Amino acid sequence: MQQRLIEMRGISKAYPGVTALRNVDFELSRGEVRALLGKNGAGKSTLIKIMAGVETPDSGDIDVDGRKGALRSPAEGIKAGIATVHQELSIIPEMSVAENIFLGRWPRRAGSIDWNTLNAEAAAILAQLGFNIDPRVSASQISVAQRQLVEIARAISKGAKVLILDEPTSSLVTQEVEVLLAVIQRLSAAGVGIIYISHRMDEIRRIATSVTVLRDGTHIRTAPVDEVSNSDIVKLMLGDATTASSHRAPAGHVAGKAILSATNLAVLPRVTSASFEVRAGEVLGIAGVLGSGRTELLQALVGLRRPASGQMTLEGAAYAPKDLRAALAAGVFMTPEDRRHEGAVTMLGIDENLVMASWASVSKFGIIQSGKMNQTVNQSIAQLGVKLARPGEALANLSGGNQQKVVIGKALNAKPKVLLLDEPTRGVDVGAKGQIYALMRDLATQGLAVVFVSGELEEFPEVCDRVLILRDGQITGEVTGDDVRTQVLLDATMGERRPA
Amino acid sequence: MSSFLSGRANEVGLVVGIVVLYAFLAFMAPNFLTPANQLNILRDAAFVGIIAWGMTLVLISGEIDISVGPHVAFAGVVLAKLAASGVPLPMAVLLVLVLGAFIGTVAGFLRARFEVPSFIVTLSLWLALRGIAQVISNAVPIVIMDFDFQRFGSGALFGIPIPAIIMLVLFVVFTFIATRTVFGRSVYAVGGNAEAARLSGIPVAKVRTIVFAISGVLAALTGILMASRLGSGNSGAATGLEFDIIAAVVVGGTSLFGGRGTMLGTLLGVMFIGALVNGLVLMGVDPFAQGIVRGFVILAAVMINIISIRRVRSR
Amino acid sequence: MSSFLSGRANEVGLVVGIVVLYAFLAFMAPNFLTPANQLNILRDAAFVGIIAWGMTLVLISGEIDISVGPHVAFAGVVLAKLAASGVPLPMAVLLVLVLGAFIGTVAGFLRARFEVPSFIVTLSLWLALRGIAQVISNAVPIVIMDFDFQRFGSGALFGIPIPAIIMLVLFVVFTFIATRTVFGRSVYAVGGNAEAARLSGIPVAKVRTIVFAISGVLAALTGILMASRLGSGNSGAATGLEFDIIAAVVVGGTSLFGGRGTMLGTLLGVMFIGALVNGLVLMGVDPFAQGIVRGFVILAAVMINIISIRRVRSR
Amino acid sequence: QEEISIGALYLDAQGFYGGIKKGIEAGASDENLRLLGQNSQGDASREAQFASTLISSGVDAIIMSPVSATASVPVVRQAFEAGIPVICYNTCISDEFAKQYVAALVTTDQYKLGHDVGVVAGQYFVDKGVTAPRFGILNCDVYEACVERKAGFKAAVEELVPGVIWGADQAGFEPGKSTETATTMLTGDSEIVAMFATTDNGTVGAVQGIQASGREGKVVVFGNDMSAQLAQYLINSPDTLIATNGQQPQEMGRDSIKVALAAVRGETIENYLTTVPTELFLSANPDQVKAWLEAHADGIP
Ligand SMILES: Nc1ncnc2c1ncn2[C@@H]1O[C@H](COP(=O)(O)OP(=O)(O)OP(=O)(O)O)[C@@H](O)[C@H]1O
Ligand SMILES: Nc1ncnc2c1ncn2[C@@H]1O[C@H](COP(=O)(O)OP(=O)(O)OP(=O)(O)O)[C@@H](O)[C@H]1O
Ligand SMILES: [Mg+2]
Ligand SMILES: [Mg+2]
Repeated sequence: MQQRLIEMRGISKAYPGVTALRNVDFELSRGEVRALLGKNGAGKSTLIKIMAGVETPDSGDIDVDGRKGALRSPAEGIKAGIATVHQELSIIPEMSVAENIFLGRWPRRAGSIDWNTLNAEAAAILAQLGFNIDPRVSASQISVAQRQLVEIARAISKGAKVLILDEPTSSLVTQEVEVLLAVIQRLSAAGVGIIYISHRMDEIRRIATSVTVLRDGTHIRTAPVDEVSNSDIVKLMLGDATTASSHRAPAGHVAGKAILSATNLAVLPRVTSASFEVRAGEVLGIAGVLGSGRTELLQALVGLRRPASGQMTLEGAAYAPKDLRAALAAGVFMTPEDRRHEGAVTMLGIDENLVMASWASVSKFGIIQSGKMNQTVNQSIAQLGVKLARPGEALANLSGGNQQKVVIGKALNAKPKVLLLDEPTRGVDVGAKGQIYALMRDLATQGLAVVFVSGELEEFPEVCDRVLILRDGQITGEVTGDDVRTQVLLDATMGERRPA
Repeated sequence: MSSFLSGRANEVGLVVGIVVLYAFLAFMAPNFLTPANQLNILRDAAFVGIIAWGMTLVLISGEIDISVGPHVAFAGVVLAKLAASGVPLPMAVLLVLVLGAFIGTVAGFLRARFEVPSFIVTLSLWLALRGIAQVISNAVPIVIMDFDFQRFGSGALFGIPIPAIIMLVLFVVFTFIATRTVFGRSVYAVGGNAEAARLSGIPVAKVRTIVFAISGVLAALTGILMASRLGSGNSGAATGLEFDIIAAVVVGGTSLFGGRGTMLGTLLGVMFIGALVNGLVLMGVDPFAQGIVRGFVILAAVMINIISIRRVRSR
Repeated sequence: MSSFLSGRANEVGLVVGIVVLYAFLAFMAPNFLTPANQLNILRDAAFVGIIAWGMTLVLISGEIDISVGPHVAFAGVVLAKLAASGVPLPMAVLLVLVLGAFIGTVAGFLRARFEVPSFIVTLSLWLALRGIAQVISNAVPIVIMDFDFQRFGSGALFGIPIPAIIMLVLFVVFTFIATRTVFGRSVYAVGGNAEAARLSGIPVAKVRTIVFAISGVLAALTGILMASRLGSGNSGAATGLEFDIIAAVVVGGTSLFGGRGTMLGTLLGVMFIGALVNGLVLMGVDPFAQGIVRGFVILAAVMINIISIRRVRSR
Repeated sequence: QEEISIGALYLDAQGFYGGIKKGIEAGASDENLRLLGQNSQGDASREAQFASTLISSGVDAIIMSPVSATASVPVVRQAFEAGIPVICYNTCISDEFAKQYVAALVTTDQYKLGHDVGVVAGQYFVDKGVTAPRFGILNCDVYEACVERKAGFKAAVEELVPGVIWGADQAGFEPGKSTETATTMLTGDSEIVAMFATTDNGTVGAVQGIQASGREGKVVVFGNDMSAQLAQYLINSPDTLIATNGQQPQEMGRDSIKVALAAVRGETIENYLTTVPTELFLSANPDQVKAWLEAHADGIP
């Protein structure tokens, strides 16, 4: 009994309009690695926020390591020995990496902050974790993935009894994930209780000792990990909803002719010379390790970055968009990887978000034609299968997966010939992922060229006809047909074995 | 119906606030409810309201424009100077409006292109425009010798003061702009999330520039009406007007952080503060104490607004 | 070395700006470089600088405080009133400082607890404090009959004006607070990303409240020095001071959006604007035109600052 | 019998209008009048707003110190057309319109206010045998009354000391700012031997500026207006502040109420113009200053 770190009974929590948790029980023991699963909006983040003192429950009892009563603030949670990596990045961009790691706990000597100790200890932690980041550099200078690593370092450095990781790997690729999983195993061996939220099933299989599945705010099942198969878990998560199996093109499908091509394209500093073509009617994957420059490459294709050199052609004609609007007019469009900050205006309505990139088609002389707009919006909602109360409600009310569908819908309404999707499935649950794959395939069948970037190599085999390997600033290879397999892609992106 | 009300918690709250205020003033301030006084409130409100429509857009887009007070004085002085140097009045009015749009455009351009915070850009204008007005006029009012023109600011049509008519017409126009035009919705998008707007192909820099241009035109228009009412261009006019306007817009529920606000809310905010200022005079409150009352009432109004919106949302 | 410089692009740019300004004024403004005039600049700078240290923290934390000008007037009037009603001066000074901290605390509390935007909270104070000062004093200066006390504001120690000494001592104190204390770093964290700060257990509401309390104490202190310098408490004092201060802090490189700023930058900003204002008077520039010059120089300074920081970063 | 209500507009919140307000309030309470006061804050547009509120609320008379001789004309006319008598005090709209729309004027001669102290200043340098004294001026030229004061002062000095040199002439009428400006002026121009300030705040600023720049005994001040603080200077720094010419705002306030009441009651106003005398205070005559201090123990001029 003294092994229990956390015990929660009958936890309920409602937000305006939604019940996030309904009478949930949860407990965690020392050394346990608990995978917390559920589709978008199931209540996973809410549950761990209550555990960490970030949110207060409407009802229910909490017992943290023998300490009774709900935690009333994050500070109390930290004091009680709970360290959390939250789903949303919580980095202070204007501060150094070292300061971020010790945020609010800066080492002091005689009442004044001891900068030497601060930097030294931060360097030690980063080195111990095997993260190659300079502790003195400003957090605004490092990449999104490195920021994620800094947050992990922050949580681990607290030496907590309970470590909560809410989708820590959603912006990481394989190498870093390996490092993190190793650290988790080490900590659990040392008796730390760990809660791990992820939509990546293979990670869970590798480290979790037990799983808890939530659905629509209710506790569905908790079991040792060996007792449930992957398909069991998916069924528990989705309930009645089913996932289609594969979204690959049917055998014999032939992609159309090249629509967009690039020759020796340089997008500095990461991409030095990339040559490739995108064909109508195909789903083309671009695989590469963290920071290989996939995002930059896509940005160059839509005029958000100016290539330093190289040529592009679109439908045979020279193509050099001076900005996003020019690319949009030419028929090339992309959805950004950071949905919350770049993808959508969440305080506006779903309807407006859907037509935001195509106002011209639903207005005349700058005046909105509400009939046309409603028609477009309703069509999109039907096509994407967005679940909503009414089209006018704020996008913020939707779950992550549904928000992502709206972002894609916005791009589609701009009627592009080439659609670039940068990490469209990041942080999206299995069910929604399947729907997004299906949508991609559907679009390709209609003749669009779909370019799909993901940090999760497992995703490519689900939907891609062809995958380009971006490595060392160049397209070093191409994988097609049945060769599109995770292991092949892993080898190719890491460089052990080059495909022909 | 209840969802209609909850979607408009802000406006409903304001209407209740105005009703309470009217009841109080009807009781406490002699002659408050007379038609003459109500029309007078409406006329005064116009000098806040017209610019407030533009300010609502400015705040929704996530910016601020504190230059409007001096801009009003500047526009009046330039108009009077032009008229005094023989430019026909209609022509001078047109020139001042164009100049106002131009100044706003420059401010918006500096914000949009060089990312100078709009508070700083408009603070510079705040200093410069008043200074230019003083230099042009030597701080002495420049008389406009045209009695027809004076009717603009102080006359009435069908009994309703002309500035109030202009304000109400513009209210309709701006409500339309804010809710039914691509530009208007783009303002909300830019204020709600500028990066997402940019990546959706919305011309963010252009939207920002236009928002300031509108604010400039409206300040110039108010300056013209003010000059008409005073019969002269006055470099000392409209001191502190920028704060009256921002206060009215924020009391009306527009967010200072962008993305949220309605013209109706602003109209109610303008009427609320207009009635309050008028009532304080009629009640004979010590003029020095009126600042105190206004400070507290604005704070209370915004606080109640924030709290009530939160309440309704959490239901 | 080059990384040292690039980390301080802002401060280096300002030093260059000040050198250029000094060279220009030394040439154009008679007696600008005399020690007497330089000490005079320093004294005047104190009335901006002391509050500017607090304002730097306020802006870094992502807030704004426009109530400081009226607060200075208010503090002076309260001090004079207390002294006139027989409270011993040292006691009165202490009371005014405590009152200043209290007013700031209330403002900070309203911001932190009820999420009223700080612009609105301090706008209300801006209206109310000046009004209270006028009511207390009937808008008539209240004389402080104590010639020792007057030395505070106008006297000197080792030839250096006492307000300047206070300013410089506080500069050291605030530099320490901003760079070496948990509170100071928490201010940066809150301004950089308030949610992240909260999740890390930083008491965000407390930090915000303290920041405003500091601003209040410093405004009260400046009000005391002002009363000492004027020999009276004056409800009309320090009009527009809030904008002078915010301009100096922003010229000094502090971001209006929070998270970024240094005390050294603010010191340089204060000196830059102080020298400019002094030089304009010495050059005999038309007082009406001084607003124009100040507007343009502030805009130019901030623009150059923004552009140069961007240049250095993108290298 | 219905209560008589009077609207009063104060030009701004400088000390002088504090005195006016006290006089008006005292006069109103003596006569049991209902008083609706407003502060125009030196802004013609605010004044127009407040005045029309008073007009539409149907006050029986308006006592005002118009912000501007020209810009205030429309509201005065508006009141006139509404049948509400307007009484100007201190300042007024320009003569041609005042004759038409204003019932009475209670004022001090602004030109004389400057001129009287200018005579003292001229005589001071004649006595000292200084033929070309250099003056610094702290003006309040944004107000038209101040322009007249300055003109009166200059004319008087120039008549007595034709060689006078007018040096720096800067705005200095806000407390604090005027001290800064005066100090800068004095450190920047060591030739200045005298300062003239057109307001009480400016005069305080000039004296403080002399102390701050260490020019005591080398520079003298001639001021306008009277206040408790200026009285202190006249007594304690008689070699710095030589003279100031004060108005009598409380008198003016009371007189305005009297005239307004007469207008409301339909009595014929015999004199359109009531001139409230000015009172010249010299540091050479401390008894007069002390008497003033006793009579104004609350500090309100
Ligand atoms: N602050 C909030 N305000 C309103 N609703 C919220 C808030 N936070 C969460 N919700 C809602 O509560 C429900 C549960 O959300 P939660 O974030 O816990 O889901 P999740 O399982 O973490 O999903 P994901 O996999 O997308 O992260 C969702 O419907 C969500 O929209
Ligand atoms: N210091 C930085 N300043 C500005 N943008 C940055 C910075 N670091 C990263 N980015 C941008 O943020 C995005 C994500 O960066 P990250 O390093 O996570 O790349 P990624 O998406 O994982 O890999 P890839 O570049 O292969 O897409 C990219 O658009 C990148 O250019
Ligand atoms: Mg979550
Ligand atoms: Mg990327």
